[in-house]
Amino acid sequence: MSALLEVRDLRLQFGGVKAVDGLSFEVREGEILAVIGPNGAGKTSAFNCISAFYLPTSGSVVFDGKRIVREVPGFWRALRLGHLLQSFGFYRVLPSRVTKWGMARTFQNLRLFRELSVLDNVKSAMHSILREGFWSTLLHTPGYRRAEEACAREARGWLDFVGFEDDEDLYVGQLPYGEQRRVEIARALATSPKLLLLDEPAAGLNHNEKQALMELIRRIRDLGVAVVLIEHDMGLIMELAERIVVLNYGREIADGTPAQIKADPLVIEAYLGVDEDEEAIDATRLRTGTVSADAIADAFGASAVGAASDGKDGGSR
Amino acid sequence: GGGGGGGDDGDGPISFGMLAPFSGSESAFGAYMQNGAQLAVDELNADGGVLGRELELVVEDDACDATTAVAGANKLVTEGITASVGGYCSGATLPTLPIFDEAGIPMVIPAANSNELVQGLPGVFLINGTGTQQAAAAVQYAEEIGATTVAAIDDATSYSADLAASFVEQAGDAGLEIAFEETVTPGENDYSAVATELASVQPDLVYWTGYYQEGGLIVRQATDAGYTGAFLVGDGSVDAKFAEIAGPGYTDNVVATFTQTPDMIEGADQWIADYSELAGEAPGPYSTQAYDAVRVMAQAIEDAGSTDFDAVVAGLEGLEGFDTFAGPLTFTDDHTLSGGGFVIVSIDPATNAFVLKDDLQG
Amino acid sequence: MMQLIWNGLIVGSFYALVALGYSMVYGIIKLLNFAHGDIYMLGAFVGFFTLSAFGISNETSIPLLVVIMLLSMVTTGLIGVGIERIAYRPLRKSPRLAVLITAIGVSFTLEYGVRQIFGPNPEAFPIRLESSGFDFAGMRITASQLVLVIIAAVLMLVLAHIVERTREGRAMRAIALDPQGAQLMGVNVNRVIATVFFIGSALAGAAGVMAGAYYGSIDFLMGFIIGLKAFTAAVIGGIGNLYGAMLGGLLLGLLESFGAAWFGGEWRDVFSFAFLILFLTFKPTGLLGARVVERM
Amino acid sequence: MARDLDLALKHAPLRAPAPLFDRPRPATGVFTSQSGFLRALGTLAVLLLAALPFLDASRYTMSIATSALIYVMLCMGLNVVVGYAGLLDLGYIAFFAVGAYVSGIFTTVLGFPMWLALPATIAACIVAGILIGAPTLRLRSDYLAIVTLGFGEIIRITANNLEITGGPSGIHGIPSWDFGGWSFDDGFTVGGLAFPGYVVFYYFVAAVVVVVGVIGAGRLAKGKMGRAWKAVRDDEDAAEAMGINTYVAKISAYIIGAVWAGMAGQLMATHLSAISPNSFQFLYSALILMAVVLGGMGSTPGVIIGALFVSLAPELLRDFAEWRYLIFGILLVVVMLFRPSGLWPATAVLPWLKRTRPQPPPFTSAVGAIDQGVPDVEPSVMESVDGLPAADAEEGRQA
Amino acid sequence: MTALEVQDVDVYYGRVHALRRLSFSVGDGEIVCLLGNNGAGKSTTMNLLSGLVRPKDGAVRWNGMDLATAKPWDIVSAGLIHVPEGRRIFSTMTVHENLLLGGYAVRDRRVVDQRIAQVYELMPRLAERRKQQGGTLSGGEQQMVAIGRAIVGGPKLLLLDEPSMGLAPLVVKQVMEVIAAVNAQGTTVLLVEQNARAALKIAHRAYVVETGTVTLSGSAAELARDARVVEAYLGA
Ligand SMILES: Nc1ncnc2c1ncn2[C@@H]1O[C@H](COP(=O)(O)OP(=O)(O)OP(=O)(O)O)[C@@H](O)[C@H]1O
Ligand SMILES: Nc1ncnc2c1ncn2[C@@H]1O[C@H](COP(=O)(O)OP(=O)(O)OP(=O)(O)O)[C@@H](O)[C@H]1O
Ligand SMILES: CC(C)C[C@H](N)C(=O)O
Ligand SMILES: [Mg+2]
Ligand SMILES: [Mg+2]
Repeated sequence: MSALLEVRDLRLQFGGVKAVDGLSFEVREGEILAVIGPNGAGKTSAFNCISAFYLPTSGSVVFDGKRIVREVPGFWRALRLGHLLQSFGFYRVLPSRVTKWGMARTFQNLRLFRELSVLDNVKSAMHSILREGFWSTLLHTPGYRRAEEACAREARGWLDFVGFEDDEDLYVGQLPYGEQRRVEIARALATSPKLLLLDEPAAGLNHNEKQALMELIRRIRDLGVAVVLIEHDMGLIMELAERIVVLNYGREIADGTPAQIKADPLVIEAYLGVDEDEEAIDATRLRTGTVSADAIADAFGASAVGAASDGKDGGSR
Repeated sequence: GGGGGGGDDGDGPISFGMLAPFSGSESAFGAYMQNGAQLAVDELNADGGVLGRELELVVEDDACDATTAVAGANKLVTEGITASVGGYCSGATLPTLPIFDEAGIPMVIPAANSNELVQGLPGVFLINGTGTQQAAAAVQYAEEIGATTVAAIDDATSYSADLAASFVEQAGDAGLEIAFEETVTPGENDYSAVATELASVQPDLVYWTGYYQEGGLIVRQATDAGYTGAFLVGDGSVDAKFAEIAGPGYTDNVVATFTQTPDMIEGADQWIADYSELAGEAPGPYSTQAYDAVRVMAQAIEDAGSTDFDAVVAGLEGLEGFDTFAGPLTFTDDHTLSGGGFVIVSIDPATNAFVLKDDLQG
Repeated sequence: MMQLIWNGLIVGSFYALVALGYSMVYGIIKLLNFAHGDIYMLGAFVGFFTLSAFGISNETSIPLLVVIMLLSMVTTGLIGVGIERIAYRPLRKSPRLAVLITAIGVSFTLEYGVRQIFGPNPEAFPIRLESSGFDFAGMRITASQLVLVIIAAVLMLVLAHIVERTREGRAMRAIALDPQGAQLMGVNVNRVIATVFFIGSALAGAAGVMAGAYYGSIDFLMGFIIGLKAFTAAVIGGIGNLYGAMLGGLLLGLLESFGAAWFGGEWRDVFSFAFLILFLTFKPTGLLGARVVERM
Repeated sequence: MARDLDLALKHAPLRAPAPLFDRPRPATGVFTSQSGFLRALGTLAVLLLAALPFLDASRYTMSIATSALIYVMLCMGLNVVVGYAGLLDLGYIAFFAVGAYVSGIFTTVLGFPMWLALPATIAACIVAGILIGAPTLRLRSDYLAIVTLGFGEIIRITANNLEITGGPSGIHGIPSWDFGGWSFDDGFTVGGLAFPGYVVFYYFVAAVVVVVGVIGAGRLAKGKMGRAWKAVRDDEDAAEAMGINTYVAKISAYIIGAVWAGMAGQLMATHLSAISPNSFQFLYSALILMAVVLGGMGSTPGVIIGALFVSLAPELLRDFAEWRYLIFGILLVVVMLFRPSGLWPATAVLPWLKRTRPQPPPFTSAVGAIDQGVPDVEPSVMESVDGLPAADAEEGRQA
Repeated sequence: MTALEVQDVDVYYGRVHALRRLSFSVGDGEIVCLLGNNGAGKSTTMNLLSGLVRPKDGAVRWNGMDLATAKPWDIVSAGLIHVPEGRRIFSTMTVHENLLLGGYAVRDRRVVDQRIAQVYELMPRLAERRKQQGGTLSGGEQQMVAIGRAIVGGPKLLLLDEPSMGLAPLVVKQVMEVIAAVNAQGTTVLLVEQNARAALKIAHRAYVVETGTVTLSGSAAELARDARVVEAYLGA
């Protein structure tokens, strides 16, 4: 299979913080790829660059044969006007354009249109594929009616597809969190994507809901859509992902099948920690006060940074 | 135009309508005008009314705004007024002209005096001198005091800009040098920009054509900045508040172009007393003009012997030397005052009131 | 030239004083408080009322001015708190524009309320600052201007320090970002917001009295234009940022001074607004406005 | 079916699977559905509008009715910008001014007939919409507010200072529509019924334009473009991610708003026959915004009510003379305190159609099991676990 | 000894009946965990305790304080600190300022500084980012700030709403350990978690909340073995 998305040497820097630091990976058509990594590893930032919300410092992103990252001519860069021009929409691809090309995404914190109904949320995503002009809307021509009807049917189709069974006329704010997650995925699908990026779709879901989510993601893949998801729930990822890319410090540190990743010492050290069952949280010991604050300091010292490498030996280990 | 013939049914009171600002930035003048007009109405009624019928005054707010004025004018027409004796802001008065014209209602406009109002409509009469006439008085005064360079400052309102433009044009014709023309934004407090300019250019005379509030501030700030020439201000600035705002000692070389007012006329004390009794306060700017407007209109109806539009217009055109505060009144062909009746007034430091200084006759 | 700068700075300090309160209130509850300019007007009228009640007129004493100013500040401060309590607090959870409209309603009420009490005519302010001037570095400076600038600068710097550097100031900023979150930190939101209204309104009241004493005339609509100017100044500076509001006020004063000199008084506002629009086009968050980075 | 889709949708790689189950057709009756009720209400309003001159054709009534209609038009336009697209505009009156001045200049200075001024007005408003839209694209909320405010002031001051706009006294003698030898001013007689001059007649013209404007804005808001506006309003980034070019959406909202205001301006110029810069002060921008918010942003009936309130309240309070703005101000505060999201909010549901949101169905297997097994939970509580307690079920969802 | 007592509480959001006669209690020094589906009312319960929402009826008492009527800021001053769902970091303030705000209710500035130092020690990642704007932190980093902020407040009763959401597995474990340690030093903890497996490991007792009411309760160990809980919340 050919690569649908190709990320080469992507870099994104905020002041001194290198959020993404030379990231390269590719996504093939119709696969489920998981991106994992410690907190702050740059996963969300990478997503934002790929979907054109952030302007990367350098690197290239090619989606379906089209370049997403544009170069600002050296002349403007020399004048230090590059970013200004880009913020006006020159020399850059807008996220809406990327969506039109067939890449859809969800957000780490839900970003639904809170004052629109569920159905309108999904319909709004069909913006770029709907044939509906100014005059036909104004005059309510047959073409307009046909388009609106098709739009509603498609939207309902997607709502059914994600298993939304509630009232489509409710405002999304009235829905429980889990339902909102579903609507967000339906909305992303309604843009008619070839590639779907999901940022922590299972966060805040309970076990059963996660099962349903996995099932849904597989069905999306079966439609021929490639799915890339960021997740911290290893159970879900091991079961679902066909391939896993592991990030740390904005760079790829591993790439392989779930089984390979699970066994990768680098990944264990940076991200997973020693296997769960082996090293259960020893609550009793903590509760009885046998663990000192120092030990906890050590625990957090080795935290998100994944920096067991900074020398300290986990006190609880 | 013309036609119609008012909403008059022949008996019952004759009602005069008056549009004036009661809200918005010009709202101070509404009450002055209303009370002046009411005084005239009361006096006329005491003398037996007009054509034997009682006179009544209907007042509407125009907020100095076109939309509100049009609604108000339509309301007056609907209420069946015989004649209009209102109009303070030119901008708000302009769109009411066709309404009254079409309804066949003659107008005597007491205050509004932009040249734009002089459109040749048959029923429109202005009893305040127009900008052109007032500017002529100003130029005449400038020549009298031997000024060679003059400046004009206006506040960007219709009346003020009009007056300033007329002044500049006539001063130019008279061979005076125009040092500069400046416009300020009314309602602000800081006029140091013009003050500084006045101080550095030092024209012999500067003509302020706006209202007293800004006028007082400009005089003060310009004096502080070091301007030493003469201040001439237009009739919009003639108010005792002018001197209060400028502060004591700042009004020594301030004079104004103005029409006569009761306190300048001998024997007007009684009028002032009557007014104060009715209104509970002293008369203000345009109280007298409103008073006169009612009397002029009543006289014309009396002369015409009917309230018919054409007859009243003829009556107005036929007035000759009718006695008003501004002197004897006769309308010109374009329905403005023949002389304008402008005089030069200066400020009495004891009372802050404007008193006659020069009647420009000699 | 120097004179233009000095004139601009004087006007600018008035703008800055009013803009500061504007920016504070905006900063904390995201309200474009259209009634703020009218508080400035109220301040002037409170001073006028008190002085007239004692039969004072044409006074020139600076200590008396300071006393009256403090009195006005307390009064307008309390009025500001009252307005917040009655008209804004019940709407704290409502759409932002609802409060904006209420503010316009409050503005009408204050303006026309004062008009009913004091009448529509401008009044001469009973205290006048001495305005003899001296020349310095090509500028004509009057003593009253110096007094004005000093009072304004002291008030502003003290205030900005409080808000930007202290615990209470942090609480204010926290409320601005997330009132509920701030409550969870133990911040008494009602009290802090009331404090902000008190300080902001007191500043506006002070500015009103100073304007009365400096210019000499007050009227019931005097707050309108300065309200707009203060809003503009607050935005130029980066709305919500107090040093920004001060800078913005001064900058706007200068812009107007130069605009009037270069293009004539009638084009002055066009010049300053055009500058503002261009400026914001390139720097969308104003001079010192925080760049809000929104994460996806 | 598939062909239908192809006609309706552009090429898209992915089509939704057919809906899994058929949904009940939404109700359409007058009292059983929101939209049916609104439509009936709208029809009633139009009938009332048509009947008004037969009830009271006095100049005053017609004049304030015409002004009120023009306000409705203006507010519908601003509603597109503020209510739908969520762009705070404090200088909206500028577009009104552009419309009024362009038609004024075209007819008086250049001597064209009024109907020729219409395309010019629209063109000018489109340009103005783009001009104000372009620099504001990147700005958010309150920075936008000041830029629009500035733009409004620039337009007014410019009109005040230019020769061609008549300076401070403005333009007067603006004609009404005329075709060949016949003008609206001449009035009209049908079947013995005389429509006296432009007062009554012009009211009809305004009514027709406004009805078209209201319906048009409502339709645009329901279509693709309207959804895009609302999406941008709710969350700009998410809207981008949905393939909506937010720049285009915002500019189009400005343009539509500008054109609506421009047409209102033309109506106003003809209605008043004179325009001056004084009528385009900031205060009026605030008043129109007030109408929109007071009525209910994004809600057509609400905005109409708001427009009528703001334009008629000062007229109805005329008799209070000097007190009227004081009363108006207090009224504003009181109304907002009692109806913070407007008199008729966009999210309003007719009281008899209200339904409570059903509780999420209990988590099937687990809850069933726990039901039987936990002794220390009281029976009354168990009921609520099972489903809705009696009281709520009553108000529960209707089919 | 029960420190916190919730009795027959009803909470409505407009017409939505979110809590239905909810009752539970937390003893001094305990870690009590609330489990439940999305929308079950767990966050509502937390907000109820910290004074952000008010009950329609029922009683909420904590060490003699009536939480049903107390103001949120008084509740915080008394030592009940709530780490809300979704972290609620003050986005344009720096990490350090966020932590300072955590100590807003603590009068003694030295105590605050000391505790902040402790937090930096606990989570060096935050020390690295002390000058970064809170809003630009990654999800996990924000969660650390949220917890750190609570610690600076010196809680007697700590409410944690889904603290592990969005955290990497390694960090989840460490957060749980911190919670246990904070508890060991005498702080009572009420914990809401979707990661039931981890939560039940450190909790003493737990309640299952469904559609606004408690449907199951018991010791953590008991519940962890309960077939129904396993099926719904733990996974086989
Ligand atoms: N706008 C910004 N300014 C400064 N730093 C930023 C900004 N956005 C992100 N960062 C930093 O970049 C790094 C990567 O952040 P990112 O959100 O991509 O992490 P992540 O992998 O998604 O983490 P998590 O799993 O916690 O969501 C973080 O350290 C974050 O603090
Ligand atoms: N502000 C609100 N307005 C209306 N309904 C609300 C509001 N907040 C919560 N609800 C409703 O109250 C119920 C309980 O919500 P709550 O947030 O307490 O659930 P939760 O158990 O915390 O769920 P989650 O696991 O999704 O966080 C839900 O049905 C929710 O839809
Ligand atoms: C001096 C005033 C009577 C002038 C008036 N405001 C006008 O516009 O004509
Ligand atoms: Mg992330
Ligand atoms: Mg929750």
